[in-house]
Amino acid sequence: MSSTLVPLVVAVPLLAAAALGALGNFAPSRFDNLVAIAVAVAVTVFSVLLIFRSADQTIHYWFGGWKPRSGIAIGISFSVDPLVAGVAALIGVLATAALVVSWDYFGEQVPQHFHVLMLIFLGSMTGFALSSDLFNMFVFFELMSIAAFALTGYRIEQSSALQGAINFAVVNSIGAFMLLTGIALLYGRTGALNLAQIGQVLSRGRADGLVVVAFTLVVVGFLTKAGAVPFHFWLSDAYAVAPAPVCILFAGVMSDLGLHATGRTYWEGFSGVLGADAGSVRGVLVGLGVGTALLGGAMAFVQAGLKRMLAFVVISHVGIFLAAIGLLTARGLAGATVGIVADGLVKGALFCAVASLARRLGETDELSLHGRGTPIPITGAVLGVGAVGLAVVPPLAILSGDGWLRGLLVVASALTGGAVLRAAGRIFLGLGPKQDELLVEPQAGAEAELRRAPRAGALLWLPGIALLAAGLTLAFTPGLARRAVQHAELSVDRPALARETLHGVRTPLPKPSFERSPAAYAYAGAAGLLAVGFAALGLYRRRVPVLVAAPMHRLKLLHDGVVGEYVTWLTVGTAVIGVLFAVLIAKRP
Amino acid sequence: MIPLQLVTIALVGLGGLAVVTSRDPLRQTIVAGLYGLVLVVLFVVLQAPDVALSELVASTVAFPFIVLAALAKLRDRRRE
Amino acid sequence: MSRNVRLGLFAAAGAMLAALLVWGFTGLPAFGDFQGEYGWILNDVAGHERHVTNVVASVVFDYRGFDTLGEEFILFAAAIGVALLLREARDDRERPRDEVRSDAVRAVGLMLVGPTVVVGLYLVAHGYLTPGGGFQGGVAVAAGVVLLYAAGRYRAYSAASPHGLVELAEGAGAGAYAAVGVAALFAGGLFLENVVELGTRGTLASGGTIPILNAAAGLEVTAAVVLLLHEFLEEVMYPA
Amino acid sequence: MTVLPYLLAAWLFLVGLYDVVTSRHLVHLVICLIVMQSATYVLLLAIGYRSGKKAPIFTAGVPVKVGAVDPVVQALTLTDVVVSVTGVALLLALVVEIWKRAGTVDPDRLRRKES
Repeated sequence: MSSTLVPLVVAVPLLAAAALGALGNFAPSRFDNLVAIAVAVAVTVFSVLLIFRSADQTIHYWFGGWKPRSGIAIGISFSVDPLVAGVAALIGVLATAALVVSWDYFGEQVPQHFHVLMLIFLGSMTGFALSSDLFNMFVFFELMSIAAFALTGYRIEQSSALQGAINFAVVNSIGAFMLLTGIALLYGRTGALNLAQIGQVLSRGRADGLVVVAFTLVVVGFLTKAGAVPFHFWLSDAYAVAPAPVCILFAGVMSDLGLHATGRTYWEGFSGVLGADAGSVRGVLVGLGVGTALLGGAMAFVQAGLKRMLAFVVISHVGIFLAAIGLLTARGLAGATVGIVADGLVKGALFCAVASLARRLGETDELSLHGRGTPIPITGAVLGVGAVGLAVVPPLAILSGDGWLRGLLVVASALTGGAVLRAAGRIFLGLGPKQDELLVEPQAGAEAELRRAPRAGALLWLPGIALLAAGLTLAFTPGLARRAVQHAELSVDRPALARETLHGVRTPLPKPSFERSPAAYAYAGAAGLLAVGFAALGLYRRRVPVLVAAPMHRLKLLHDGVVGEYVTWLTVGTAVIGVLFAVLIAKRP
Repeated sequence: MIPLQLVTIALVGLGGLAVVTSRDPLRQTIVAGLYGLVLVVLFVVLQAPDVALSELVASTVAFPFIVLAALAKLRDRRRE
Repeated sequence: MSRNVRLGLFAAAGAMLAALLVWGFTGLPAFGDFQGEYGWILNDVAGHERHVTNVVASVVFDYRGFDTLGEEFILFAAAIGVALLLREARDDRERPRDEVRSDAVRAVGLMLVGPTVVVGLYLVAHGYLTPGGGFQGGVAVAAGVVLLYAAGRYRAYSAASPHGLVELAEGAGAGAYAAVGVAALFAGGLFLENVVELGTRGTLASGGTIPILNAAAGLEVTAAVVLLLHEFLEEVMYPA
Repeated sequence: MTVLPYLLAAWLFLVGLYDVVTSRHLVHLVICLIVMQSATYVLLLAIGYRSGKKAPIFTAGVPVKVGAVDPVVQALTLTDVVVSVTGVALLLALVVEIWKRAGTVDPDRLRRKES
């Protein structure tokens, strides 16, 4: 049966984690790392197979064989279509890369616990991506969190790592409480936990207070994981301190899973009842996305520490794809999903380059590494090409939207690409000055992490090249967008989806109707050029105008690591989003 | 709603407030333990004996043990 | 941001959030009036479909058994994560001796060890018949092990919780749960589908895979909690 | 009156949140998180309650048809309790470690140095 692969993408990593946890004490050294790599490869292969096996029909897998009874779900299901399976494949690929890199990255003996947690993290992410049961998503959300908190704090000898992990844990826990509160409200209203069924029951009623508040809480929960502004503060602290191989997974896909879940929840659960208010929802989500994209881009541009810079790159790109999903169209969703996969590969490649830098040169600070990158030219090439990729991949993936919106997103992605390009130029070509008062330097010792290795093995740079090549290829593959839109059109057809999930009535795949317009290439080209311009500006400008410097200074001060303030911003964000929805939706007669 | 439910709800509300407003962690641990017990009663009243048992072992065994161990560790350094 | 600004900001946002929550919560069905179909159906069918008397257990270990797989791994990951974070070279330092405490405390503590473990095991064993189950019982058994410490018998405690063995048990518990799911695949069913005889309702042998999963969960919880408590205990026993 | 248990959940959530924001001690902060999480237990169980109905445990011989409170929310809450215990354990392990490195557990004094 072809669908047997569906539970395996979760069960295999979890089983392997349990076996390693039980027997790892008795295994030869490095055995744990080998097993972990093998499992990650297996998950990748299964997911890629699922892309093809679900190409004609979405697979609905009911755990325990508890299929719906007269249209009422009594068990938990996974729904797999090519878009979802693609995200699962991204998780598998990045996990493989992360585990390969960690072979040479850690100078010391790595406790087997590390690999056990990486496997659990892998299984929890695939489970979260595939699940179509809201509470089951919460369970995997928490499993993902628990593994991620511990992995973030891996370097217990650095207080910044522990601080980052605590901020991550506190903010994400509160996000999870919000999510669960939203789920409870929905259960109270609909008596259901299956997303399709929630959507079915909700669409019979009207958008009252409960619906608005539940939607707000669920979206805030997911966006906290994604790191959208103003829920992003924990992210830049955590990603800057987690070991670089872990960051490959964090930056490449964990954040984007929050977006994926937001899209899925809206379309399957709320698009019926909020259908008449789609304009309001669109306004709020796109606004949030654009704000996140620009703020993340600006903050990335003023970092000297590469890991923190890439953390803000992640935030910025989360904003870009949130805006695409927020368009609430099949094209927006398809573009965001393809973009998340291609862009995730590029971000993963950049963290591979950071791992190589850290291992060979002992630090990842752009200013103090000025001109010192010459011994590792391949890493420099990955960083440079990856930087251009950061600029061009998102505009290529955005398939629709007004000119002004796409323009703003081009500026954001060019800012992120320009920041990394500037760093690559400074480190590997020795361009520009060694000092820059605009840049935030990392805390002393925060990123000086490892005993420097005199000669790094190919395992440090090969995964980076592979990820980068895969990411750019996907972004430029012409037919991909068309196929993605075709499947997305099914994902946004809520009634058909509900019939299929709950009653087993199949819906034929719509005919392909979309071709990527040349405009996307024009936007991407503009973003690439603009990125080079930003990089040159960053390297050679004389001084910063006060109009830029003053607000940037204020902005930097907000990211001060105090968890009480982060939770305050979380509260503010929730309240503002909720009140906006309330005002926009309740005022409608 | 029966009076027993009203009383336990009021107690849980006050208990939660008492826990968060206890600023001394050691004292707070004890208050939190008591709060857990009030929650157990509420869960029994809401006909959830399984959850009540869970909350009982969590709030009388797991939480106090871990929190007290952590506090002991924190104190232990301060003396040096 | 100064504390005053933070408080002001939070006061405003918190008030809005409070209003939102109240607005949302008042949309719920009146307390005591819930009519959700999911629960109705399960209360109706669990007894004869699953041959269990505790419907909650049938939800936990069967209808929504996949959630519980995740839950077991949350515990597993937390125990592993705490061990990772609290790792330090403790082995080369002197092992602490038993701390002498009042005889009364010791006596009471030791007297409680047996009953606690027995109660815990009972809870695990009967979880799908009466209230209780893997988690509640597992924590109680773990508490029994840790009581040995409270009674001042650090040596007896370390003997009862040899580290490698507990890790083995923990992995085995979580692994067994997942393995039951995979075994169903080999038997031609769906993941975690019941492929075992259901047995007579109300007896210990009833419920098909439910008792097996319950036992796996009990093992997992006991080992994970012992491991968690152990790590914290070691922190206290070895002054930094 | 019929929303009182739900309001209790909102109350617990908000007082917990307030004290997380203002906390000066990480152990205190973690205990506030426990209170916040208990709000979700209360909410779930209150939603699933049915007046006059018993727990969903039908010991042998008792007819099933008498009805019971919702079993699903109870299963969800069980998971929630486990999540709470594990989260607290992990957070406190981090707190213990940060105490060893930074010598303080006051979140306001754990400010990032460069800003």
